[in-house]
Amino acid sequence: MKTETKIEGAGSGLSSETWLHMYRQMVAIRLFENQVNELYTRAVMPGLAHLYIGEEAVAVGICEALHRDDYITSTHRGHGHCLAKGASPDRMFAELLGKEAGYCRGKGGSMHIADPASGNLGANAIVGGSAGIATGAAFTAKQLGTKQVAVCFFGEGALGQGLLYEVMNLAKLWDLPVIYVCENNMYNEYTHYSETTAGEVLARPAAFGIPSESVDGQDVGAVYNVTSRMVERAREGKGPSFLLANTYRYHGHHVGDVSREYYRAKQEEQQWKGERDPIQLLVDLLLKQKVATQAQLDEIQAQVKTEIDAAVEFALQAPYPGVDQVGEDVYA
Amino acid sequence: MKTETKIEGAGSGLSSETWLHMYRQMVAIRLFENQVNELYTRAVMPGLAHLYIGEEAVAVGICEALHRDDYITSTHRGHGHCLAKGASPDRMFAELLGKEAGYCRGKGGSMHIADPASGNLGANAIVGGSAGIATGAAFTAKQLGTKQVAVCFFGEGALGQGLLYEVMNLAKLWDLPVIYVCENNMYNEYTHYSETTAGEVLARPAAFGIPSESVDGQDVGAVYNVTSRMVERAREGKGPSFLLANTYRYHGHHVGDVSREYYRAKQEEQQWKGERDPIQLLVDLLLKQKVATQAQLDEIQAQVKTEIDAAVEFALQAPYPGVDQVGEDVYA
Amino acid sequence: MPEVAVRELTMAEAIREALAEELRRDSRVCIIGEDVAEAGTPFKVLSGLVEEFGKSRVIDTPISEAGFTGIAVGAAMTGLRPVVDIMFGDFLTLTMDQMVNQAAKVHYMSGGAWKVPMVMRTTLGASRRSAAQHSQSLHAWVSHVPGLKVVLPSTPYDAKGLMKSAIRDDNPVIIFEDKMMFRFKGPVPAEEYTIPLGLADIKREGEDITIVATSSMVQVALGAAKLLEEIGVSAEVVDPRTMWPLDETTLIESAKKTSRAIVVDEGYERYGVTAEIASVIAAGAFYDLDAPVKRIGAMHVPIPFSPPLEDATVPTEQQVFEAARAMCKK
Amino acid sequence: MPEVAVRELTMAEAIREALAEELRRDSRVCIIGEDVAEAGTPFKVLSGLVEEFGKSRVIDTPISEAGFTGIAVGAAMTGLRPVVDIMFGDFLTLTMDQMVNQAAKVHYMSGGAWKVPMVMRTTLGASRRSAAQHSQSLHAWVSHVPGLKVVLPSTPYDAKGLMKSAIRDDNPVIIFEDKMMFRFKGPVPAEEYTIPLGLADIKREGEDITIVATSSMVQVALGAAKLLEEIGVSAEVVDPRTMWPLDETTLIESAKKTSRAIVVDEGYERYGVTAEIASVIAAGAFYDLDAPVKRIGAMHVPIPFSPPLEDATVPTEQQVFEAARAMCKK
Ligand SMILES: Cc1ncc(C[n+]2csc(CCOP(=O)(O)OP(=O)(O)O)c2C)c(N)n1
Ligand SMILES: Cc1ncc(C[n+]2csc(CCOP(=O)(O)OP(=O)(O)O)c2C)c(N)n1
Ligand SMILES: [Mg+2]
Ligand SMILES: [Mg+2]
Repeated sequence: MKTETKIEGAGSGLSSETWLHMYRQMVAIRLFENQVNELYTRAVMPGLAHLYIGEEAVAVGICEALHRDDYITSTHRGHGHCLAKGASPDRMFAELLGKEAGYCRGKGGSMHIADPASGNLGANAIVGGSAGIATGAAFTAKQLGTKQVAVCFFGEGALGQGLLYEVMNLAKLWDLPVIYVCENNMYNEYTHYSETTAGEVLARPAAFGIPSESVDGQDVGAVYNVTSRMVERAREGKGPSFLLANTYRYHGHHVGDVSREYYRAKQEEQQWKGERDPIQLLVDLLLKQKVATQAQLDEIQAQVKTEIDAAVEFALQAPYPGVDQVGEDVYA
Repeated sequence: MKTETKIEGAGSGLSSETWLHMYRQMVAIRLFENQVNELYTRAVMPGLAHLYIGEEAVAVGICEALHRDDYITSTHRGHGHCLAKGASPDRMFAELLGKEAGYCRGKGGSMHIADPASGNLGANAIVGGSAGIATGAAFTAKQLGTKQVAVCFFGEGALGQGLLYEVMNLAKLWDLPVIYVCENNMYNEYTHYSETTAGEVLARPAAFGIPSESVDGQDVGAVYNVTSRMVERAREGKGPSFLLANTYRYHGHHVGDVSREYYRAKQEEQQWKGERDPIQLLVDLLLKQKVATQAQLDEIQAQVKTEIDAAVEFALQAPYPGVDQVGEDVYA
Repeated sequence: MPEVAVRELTMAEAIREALAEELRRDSRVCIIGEDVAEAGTPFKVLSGLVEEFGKSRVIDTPISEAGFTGIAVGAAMTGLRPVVDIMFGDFLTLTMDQMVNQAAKVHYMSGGAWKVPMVMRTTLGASRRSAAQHSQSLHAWVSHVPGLKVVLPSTPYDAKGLMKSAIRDDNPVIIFEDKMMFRFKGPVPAEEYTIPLGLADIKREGEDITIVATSSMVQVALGAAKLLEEIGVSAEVVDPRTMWPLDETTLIESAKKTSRAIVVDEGYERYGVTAEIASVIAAGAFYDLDAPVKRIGAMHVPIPFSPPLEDATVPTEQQVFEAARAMCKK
Repeated sequence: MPEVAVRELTMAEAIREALAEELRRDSRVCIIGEDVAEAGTPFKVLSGLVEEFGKSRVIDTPISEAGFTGIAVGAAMTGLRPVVDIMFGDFLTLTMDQMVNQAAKVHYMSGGAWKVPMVMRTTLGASRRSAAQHSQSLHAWVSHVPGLKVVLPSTPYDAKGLMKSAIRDDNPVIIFEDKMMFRFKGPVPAEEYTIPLGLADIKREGEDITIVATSSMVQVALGAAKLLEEIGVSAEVVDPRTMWPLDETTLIESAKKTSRAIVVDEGYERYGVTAEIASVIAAGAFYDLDAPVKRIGAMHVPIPFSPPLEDATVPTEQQVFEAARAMCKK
């Protein structure tokens, strides 16, 4: 039974359980991604990965406002979405290491984790590639009257893909319960989005009559609240919405992108990390509003760390799939 | 040397030569298309054709505002654009009949007429398919500083194609001298555009910060004037524009589409033909404003008719390409 | 072909009947595409379906091939069984990312967690005087892609039975229908039946030469077989019916029996269907072949509009007849 | 390969040098793509070009493959000679309409009135642990299409000479570079040279068996040839270098000489490059072949992420060696 914690400002009206769960999830993503970076640096992880560090409040604020059976589609930078929607770190790490215990039996890797149990239709390595899938999931929800909602996560770089405009038009025509979430971390790989994006981002959903809002992607409470309104609209059959979440990635485009001076200033990174860190901002709020004590937060952090460490260990110990499995799952 | 004819209303400030040339061009398109319908009905023309009858003022008003070396890209409904930009009817009919004397040596047919001499980059049978080509022509004009302008004609159905949004974004980012002309004749084949188009059409170019205007596509003077402003912007390096021209096709989607009651009312057709005919509206204006006498107009009409009849005759007499030509022009 | 009732249907009627039966049988089936409802498509193949099943099952879309194909992928993953209508096979170009990078790979990339039970109906074939962008036969592309199944029916009977199997299949299946054959008639039993994907059909038995033909080329092959009979050559006509799964055994066994093979397909020869089938036969029947496998496909040019030119690009009865006669040294 | 200076370059350096030379030679040449300027592409192949030629010649784009490819088509028609950069060959799916329905057909549909002198650079090849959407080798698709030319360089020398010819060609040319080979070194003369499109190159002479190999598979074939030498089998390695135009004569002559042929390509076997080349050889060298032509391509699965699985999908030296040994009965 939830106890209301009266606090001011963004996210007021949320129960302390909700606040603490969001804190927990954000910390989980942060620690998960630090481990991914570690695994890459130690050359234990095959291939590359795109870290979500710095953007945690977006995935967490949104997924906190969804039901477990609501759908999401994710991107190449998908670990945060996946965890926030309820996947467990052990099978995720296993997937990142190409182990059989992974969510995709090792066949998908970092860019393709999918999990039916938590409504995750899958990460996608084609920029904008999942816009059709998310809209299709919303189409099913409407056809079958299930009241489910689909959230389509994509980076601002996906605004360059025509598919997005085709499906937004269809989603509005058919009033589908889908929410398009544009995570604007300001860079398409190594190019600033201002060099790739003409006009105002919010004018794009407006082109199809889709209502939109922009939100501070570092403020998890604000993200949660705006998403809740959009989810409500969707469930009431009022159709699609578009959310622009302004955020920042602390690390490189991928784990191997370490010298970034040629496309963005160290100082810009420092500023975001120092002044706009979503976890620090949340901690400050929770302490200030007395939603939690430092001791409580430390305990949560410790629990999460134990879980993540165990998950990594699990993945490292887990066996690779037998080569005989390579031919399985091509056809259902 | 042009004599100014002072008249009121739309298109005021145009010389009588311009008015009469536009009249001539519109009549030419009307008579050309009537012949095409005739050739189809008499089973002399292979395949199908999409008639431009009813929409003449759009192509003519726009092309009158262009130079011969400006570029256009056209659509499956392209005869009007082609004639308005300066192609000659004889080689067009020859192409429609698959004759060697045709603009494409018979290889293109109705949906692919192209003519470098008049800046026609080609009609296109892929809806929206030429949006990239037109934008690319504008890209060349800017790179080489030629001051040329490119006009991309497309039907409102092409608003469904993602490519259009990708290139509008690029055109605005790079401030390319391209004008996107949406000919809204209200139908995508057999479906009313309201069933395929969410939101306001003009909100779409606005999504990329592209200035736009809508115009009565049956008023050739109005079309000419708005286009002139957009062409001027383009030549001054001020970038792309978007023109929404509201119009109507009198005939079926193609020459074979004769029973249309299931998708649009006879009465709607009657109304447009009776009250909104672009040629009749122009005749009324020219007579009322004393820009021309009925006799002058009759003479022009007669001249055009003679030319069109001769062109058809030329095409009917012209030989088919030799089968040996089938393998030519695959590679340059 | 098993014995069938005398009832004759056109290709269009057979396809429509298959769709109607599946729409009735399974409420998760729906049709999505341009002008599929009241218009019943420009080819009128779907006429009447919206009247029976309503606009929520037979759904008109904007001209957004990539968009509604992507929506079908997501819909299929989450519980529907959509049949997507791509008016002309030439527009496959616009759906390649959704079909190849999404539909074909979702099941594998997710380690079997998600399925994509969808069908794409589209066309192939020239000769309609529609020129280069409305006349292509691009089925080789998707046949190249693991995760997809590809169907090319050549008769009303096959069209109906294969369509029903495709709709019931849990994988993305692409069906190519020859747009010149919609009025082609053939026997179709009134009773329910399906045809498994991956089974070739011997359309005509013969001893001297095997003619493997797909889609409308089956009629071309049968015509050539008649001409060959007159000069004493007995031709066997084999229709693979599905490009993938490909029934290699039937193709190879026939070639082994006749010791000669011609492959006729309306797609381009180079890097196309004739290349795959010819090399399967050349390898599988290597020790039995008396002559190189002969490939006959569309001429290597964009399809021209001009009738005399277009006609020169498509394989003909006469061409197949001459090739077979030469191979049989008659 | 003609005699060359001792200078060694990596594949990336050779490609960059070819582009730099052509950018210098012809002001109409420009490069358009994602992260091609300051970033020099994620593979750093273009590093330094924007510094020399500026942002008006080396142009960064939004993530709009269809859009900027279409712009390149129009730009090529009107006087420029753009080189479009598609980061991964897997994204070809998004450009198919612009390349196939537009670029490939403009010249023909216009009866020769318009030309499209453009180049598309993209990649092929697995093994980077990048999974199913970043590892495909889709060159068979475009090789199927009249109007397009398709280039697959296997050495720095070929990469430079073929790139320069492609840029000077008046047709749309698509170049596939193996993303695992950018650091691969080889001799490249300092003097200007070009390599005509349509000429195969015999990378190694041999007597007993012909191994036709493309792109990175040439190294695999040469490795297998070494192993074969140890067991007394002399293998000839032939690299077609361009899928279209295809140098059928050289392939067939080699197979006639050795009487045995294996075709190795990293694309999928089914309906792929190995099918075309195998059937060309099987037909052209029919009376000289002692064994069926053997095809070796990528396994028929979406490329999996897990290293042991991915490694099982790509053709290997050992595989080619075993196949050749079996064919030569050693
Ligand atoms: C269609 C496509 N084009 C290009 C790429 C290569 N690529 C991978 S991520 C990326 C940048 C994406 O930027 P954004 O969408 O803003 O996501 P972010 O990485 O910032 O989270 C690019 C260009 C791709 N994966 N898919
Ligand atoms: C990509 C694509 N999809 C579908 C078609 C089939 N088709 C030809 S014309 C047309 C309707 C076009 O409507 P609109 O753009 O409004 O042009 P209009 O015919 O009204 O002039 C369609 C769907 C096509 N040619 N290209
Ligand atoms: Mg970004
Ligand atoms: Mg229209």
